[in-house]
Amino acid sequence: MTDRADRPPRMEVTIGRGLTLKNPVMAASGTFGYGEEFARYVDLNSLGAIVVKGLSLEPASGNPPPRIMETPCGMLNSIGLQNVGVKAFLAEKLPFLRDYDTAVIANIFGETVDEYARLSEILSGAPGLKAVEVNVSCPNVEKGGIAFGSDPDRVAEVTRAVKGSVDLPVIVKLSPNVTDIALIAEAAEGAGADAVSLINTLKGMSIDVERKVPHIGKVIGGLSGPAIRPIALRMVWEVVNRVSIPVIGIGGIVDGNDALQFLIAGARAVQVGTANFMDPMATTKVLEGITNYMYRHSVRDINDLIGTLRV
Amino acid sequence: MTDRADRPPRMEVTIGRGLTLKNPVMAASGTFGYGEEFARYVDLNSLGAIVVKGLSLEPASGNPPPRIMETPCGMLNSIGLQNVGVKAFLAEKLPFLRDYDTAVIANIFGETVDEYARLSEILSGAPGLKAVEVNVSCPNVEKGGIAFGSDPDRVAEVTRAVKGSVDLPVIVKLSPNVTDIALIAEAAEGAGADAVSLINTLKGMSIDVERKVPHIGKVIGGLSGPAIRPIALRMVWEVVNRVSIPVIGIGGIVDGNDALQFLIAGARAVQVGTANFMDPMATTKVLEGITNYMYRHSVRDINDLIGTLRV
Amino acid sequence: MTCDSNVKWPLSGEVKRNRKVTDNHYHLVLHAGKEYLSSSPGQFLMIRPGGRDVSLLGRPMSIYAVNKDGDGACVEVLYRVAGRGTGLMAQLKEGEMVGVVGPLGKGFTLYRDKKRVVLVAGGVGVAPLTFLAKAYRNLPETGSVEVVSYIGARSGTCIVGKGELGSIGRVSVSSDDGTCGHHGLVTDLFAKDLGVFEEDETAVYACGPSPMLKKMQEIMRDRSFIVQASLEERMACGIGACLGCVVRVKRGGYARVCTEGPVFNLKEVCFD
Amino acid sequence: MTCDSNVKWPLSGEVKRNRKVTDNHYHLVLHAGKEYLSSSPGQFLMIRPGGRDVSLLGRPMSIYAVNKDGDGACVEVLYRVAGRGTGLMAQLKEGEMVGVVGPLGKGFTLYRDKKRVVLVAGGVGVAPLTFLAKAYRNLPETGSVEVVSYIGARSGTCIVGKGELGSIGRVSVSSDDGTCGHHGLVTDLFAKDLGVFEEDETAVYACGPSPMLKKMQEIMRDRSFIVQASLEERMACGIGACLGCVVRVKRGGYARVCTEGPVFNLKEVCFD
Ligand SMILES: Cc1cc2nc3c(=O)[nH]c(=O)nc-3n(C[C@H](O)[C@H](O)[C@H](O)COP(=O)(O)OP(=O)(O)OC[C@H]3O[C@@H](n4cnc5c(N)ncnc54)[C@H](O)[C@@H]3O)c2cc1C
Ligand SMILES: Cc1cc2nc3c(=O)[nH]c(=O)nc-3n(C[C@H](O)[C@H](O)[C@H](O)COP(=O)(O)OP(=O)(O)OC[C@H]3O[C@@H](n4cnc5c(N)ncnc54)[C@H](O)[C@@H]3O)c2cc1C
Ligand SMILES: Cc1cc2nc3c(=O)[nH]c(=O)nc-3n(C[C@H](O)[C@H](O)[C@H](O)COP(=O)(O)O)c2cc1C
Ligand SMILES: Cc1cc2nc3c(=O)[nH]c(=O)nc-3n(C[C@H](O)[C@H](O)[C@H](O)COP(=O)(O)O)c2cc1C
Ligand code: FES
Ligand code: FES
Repeated sequence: MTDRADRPPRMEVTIGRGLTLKNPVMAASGTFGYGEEFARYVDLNSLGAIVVKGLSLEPASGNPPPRIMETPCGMLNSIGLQNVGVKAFLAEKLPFLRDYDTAVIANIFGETVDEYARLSEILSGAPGLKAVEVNVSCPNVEKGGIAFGSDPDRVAEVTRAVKGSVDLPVIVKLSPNVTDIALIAEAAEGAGADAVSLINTLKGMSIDVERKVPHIGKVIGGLSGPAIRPIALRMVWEVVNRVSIPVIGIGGIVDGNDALQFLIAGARAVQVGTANFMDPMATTKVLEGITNYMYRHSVRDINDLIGTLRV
Repeated sequence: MTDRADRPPRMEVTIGRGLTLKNPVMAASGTFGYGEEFARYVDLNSLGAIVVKGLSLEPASGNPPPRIMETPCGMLNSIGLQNVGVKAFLAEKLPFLRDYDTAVIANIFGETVDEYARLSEILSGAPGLKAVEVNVSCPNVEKGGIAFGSDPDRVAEVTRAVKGSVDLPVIVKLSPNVTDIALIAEAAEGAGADAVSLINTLKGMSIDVERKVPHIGKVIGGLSGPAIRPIALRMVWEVVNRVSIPVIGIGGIVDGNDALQFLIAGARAVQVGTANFMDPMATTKVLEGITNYMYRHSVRDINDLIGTLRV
Repeated sequence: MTCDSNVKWPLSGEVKRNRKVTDNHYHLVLHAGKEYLSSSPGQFLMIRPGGRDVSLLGRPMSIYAVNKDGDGACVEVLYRVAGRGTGLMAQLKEGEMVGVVGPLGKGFTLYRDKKRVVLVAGGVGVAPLTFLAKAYRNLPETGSVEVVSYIGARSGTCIVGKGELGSIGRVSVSSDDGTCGHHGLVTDLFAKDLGVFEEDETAVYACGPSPMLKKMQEIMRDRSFIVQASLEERMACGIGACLGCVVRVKRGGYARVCTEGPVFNLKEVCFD
Repeated sequence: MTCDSNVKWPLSGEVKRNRKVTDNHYHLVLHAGKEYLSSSPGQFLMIRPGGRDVSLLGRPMSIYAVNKDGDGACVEVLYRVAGRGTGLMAQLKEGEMVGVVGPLGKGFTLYRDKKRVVLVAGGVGVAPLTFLAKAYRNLPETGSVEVVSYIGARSGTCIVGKGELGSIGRVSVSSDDGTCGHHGLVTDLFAKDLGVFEEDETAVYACGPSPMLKKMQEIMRDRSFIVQASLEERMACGIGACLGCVVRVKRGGYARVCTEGPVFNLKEVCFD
């Protein structure tokens, strides 16, 4: 039925200035460790990009357990800040990843605008680093702990701070816990973001009724996985209709079909998160699924598929 | 192990002034028709309350199909306004329900504040009606189509209009598509709402990649079902901590365990929605699950369970 | 705690047999409650395979046959594996319990005064029409009604129900790929014969995918035949409560396929 | 389109046997890849039953036994049905494929210089300890090491592994309800004998629910025994990437049970 003898379709996508990925499938921050954990299961060279676990200025130990709970078609997590810190990342983790032919993207978070700026400075010029993804879902300690990501002005401020401190393309990763995510995306765009990625996790909760305690130590955790995919897709659709910078789709992507929904809606690339836990080879399978579809539909270039939704 | 010979636990709950339910299990609006559709499968007398399909001033035909799509552990719907209209409801549907020993609650929606007020007036004094639930998830045509429910001022305005026009307890049903749902709940409380119920559906989307069209005719639909339960529970938790009026928990409740999570978090009652489609007897099974738990844990009165979460 | 722990259907059926018929078509036989003994052709049931560990809405399936079976009924369904739900159905094993709600909807009207009944089936649309053909045969007064069937499929290997309908009357077959019978659409095959049927003595019944029914509507537009068609729409509840399964109708507004149908007078339906 | 269509584990195993042992305890035998031949006692695998139509994180299960099997390995697991995941495991049928990733984690350290090995098992904690006991038996140099086991369960009917450990050394049994052996906690039973064991000649291994391990920690606080314990925590990835399975450790911060454990020096763990 399909002409498999065809030469392989073109998979390259460009995410803003200076960031070209060999294909649109990336591993999402916090779900792929620092890459090395998956090297046994996935050919890291086959990935469009790896976004590493969120980095802070200092190493941090994170939230008290329990930190995870399964929910219907999803999971809650409250890992919190746990990470090796930006310096250990550069010294110990990045060299490993540099050897692979995949784009390495540093995900960063802070509790003040200044922290974001200093993180960006430290990452500036790091050999092998291709972009910075700015997680704005964190509590803003200067503004009473309300998440940066729910306030367009704060998002713009953080974006400007990072853009001013780093010579790499900047992707702003948006929080879905807002009334109008496109408004936040516009703020990021206006402040110079090269791209936006969405969505981060939705705030959720689950209770152990036998013991009458929350399943998550911090009470509220972040919901991810297939359960949130329809919400993520809707938000991506809203954002692609309101900004002109590239959009990266994230949320509940498990297979090629899921990823294609985001691409057809207009996402320039996708990230695979929770699915990596259900199947360490998920990223590879998502890419295979997309490629098979392209053969079947004779799509020669992935860019011919992006944003082709008919409404 | 459990002493089944015990006399049955007390299940009565009071939702604000004048509204006492025989038990905390209600059927959610739009998922239980006008009750009659389920009479073959469920003993309607066993329910705490039935919230009927949303009513508008005039009969309305609703959105173009396709209107539903299954998603991971959930579903999207865009039924839209389709309903018989408030007058036909009073003349043709309410008399049937009046014969059952269950509270009948009218769910209403409008596109202007005035429509809400007029609906409330018409329902005022209807024999057999126990409360009005106000759906504020609808687009506000006077304010450029932004949903009433995402603006605390509009929610307060609608609440006041309904309170001023009807002699029944008023439940304001909140939209989850907001940054801070507790803020909206506070607005409803401040404007005199007797209770709040939450959550309505989350906006979501799904795409048929073979045909490159949305699965839902109106592109965006409302996501419901087990997938959204962690989000609903978190929002209920946030709201019970910020208002003192009773809170009704809704979202992905399928069994007794699910309902208990909401009650333990502080909800005074729960509504069962999408689960009715998966199993027409879902409401009954939820109630059975709660009761079994109460026997097992020797809880004599459901009110002793409400809000007992240890954090 | 999970998607749907403890969910059982009020009316569940026991799988007696579940076999592949051809290609990706299966034949499922259930033992269910005696309420099915009153099923009429065109009615359907909502089936929810996968047990309590899978979150799934019911899937509508036309009733293909019903017989008395002990103190209940033996209910048969013919299905094509189309996606997740039907994929789970194909995994059902003998002895398993499965959630079913039915019989549901409004079936076909039987016209006792007609001389001829014409059935036009696309794919598994043959299932309710076979039930209908047998119902005509079993009406004592209508022993002499002629049953003419047209069945179409994608390919010869997908044609189901030919034998059974053939034992009741004449059957013409078409396949999209020409591997069996007429090469082309079943509606074309039917249209070619249309001249022979007298409009007031013939009742026409159709069941198949929407494009086929739309074609039927075009063919029949300027004729006075009674045409009854069984429609397909995605469903959530199957019992008229969710308003999810609607189709636009000529009289204005929408009708629920699950309760106002699935069988409609073809002339009254709008295919947009 | 659905939760997880097309999801297959990179490393899948074929179910060779899956039988109830007692009460709600099962014994699963899988044929899996040869990488399992290097499994050491205390290591585990992540298993994901339910196939592609069920969305589920993997469930960690200690390896109970491993043997060569053709060109791969025969891997055994002993499990108790605790909830949805293990409930799905109990439904696995011979010949089915199931997703498994392993062997994972850091297993027990074997001390070749000790005279005596004491195993304290709560419930299915007996599984990795049985694997460990056999490993001690199979070390040629340690043929004379004495293996003493304490196994506890809720009730007599739940006691598993007694026979197997009994063939290796002395076994003492306790049950919470007194229906078998000592009436009470297995830690109490162990504590009573504690005086007989010489601290520097004995290695103690424990596996069981957290409250039991916490009790063990209290009992051993002021003693210099080496105590290795296998911990349980909810896991998402099992391979160190999600940071979900952490336990607080005395040196400060958190350690991942899946990669820095599941076996820890009991003294280093904080049970909050
Ligand atoms: C009244 C009625 C009677 C039916 N009788 C039969 C029958 O006897 N045998 C049979 O094989 N099928 C029958 N169908 C169609 C059957 O319900 C669908 O094929 C089935 O629901 C698909 O489910 P799935 O999970 O396998 O596929 P999905 O993954 O849900 O979808 C696969 C494809 O099927 C389409 N689809 C999904 N639901 C429906 C639906 N309700 N109707 C039509 N298309 C749908 C989807 O849009 C998609 O293109 C009937 C449908 C209706 C409404
Ligand atoms: C390294 C390791 C090895 C294990 N080895 C075995 C074994 O050999 N045999 C065996 O029967 N069990 C073992 N367990 C425990 C087993 O993983 C859990 O019983 C199982 O995950 C429960 O899944 P469920 O879906 O059936 O239950 P759920 O519905 O998820 O939960 C039921 C109960 O089990 C608890 N639970 C869930 N996940 C875990 C977990 N990872 N660890 C501990 N408790 C959990 C829940 O908090 C809840 O109280 C091991 C756990 C770990 C971490
Ligand atoms: C365990 C876990 C840890 C995560 N850590 C981070 C993080 O450090 N930084 C970040 O921006 N997002 C983090 N995320 C969010 C994911 O990158 C992703 O946005 C989200 O999970 C939705 O995608 P999914 O449904 O495919 O998982 C984390 C998610 C999970 C499940
Ligand atoms: C098909 C459908 C129709 C609905 N119609 C209404 C409605 O008319 N008015 C309303 O307030 N909520 C309506 N809802 C929302 C539900 O009452 C409920 O708030 C939501 O579905 C979440 O609960 P659930 O996950 O248990 O379904 C509808 C939901 C569904 C699925
Ligand atoms: S399927 Fe619910 S109204 Fe028809
Ligand atoms: S389970 Fe993911 S780090 Fe341990």
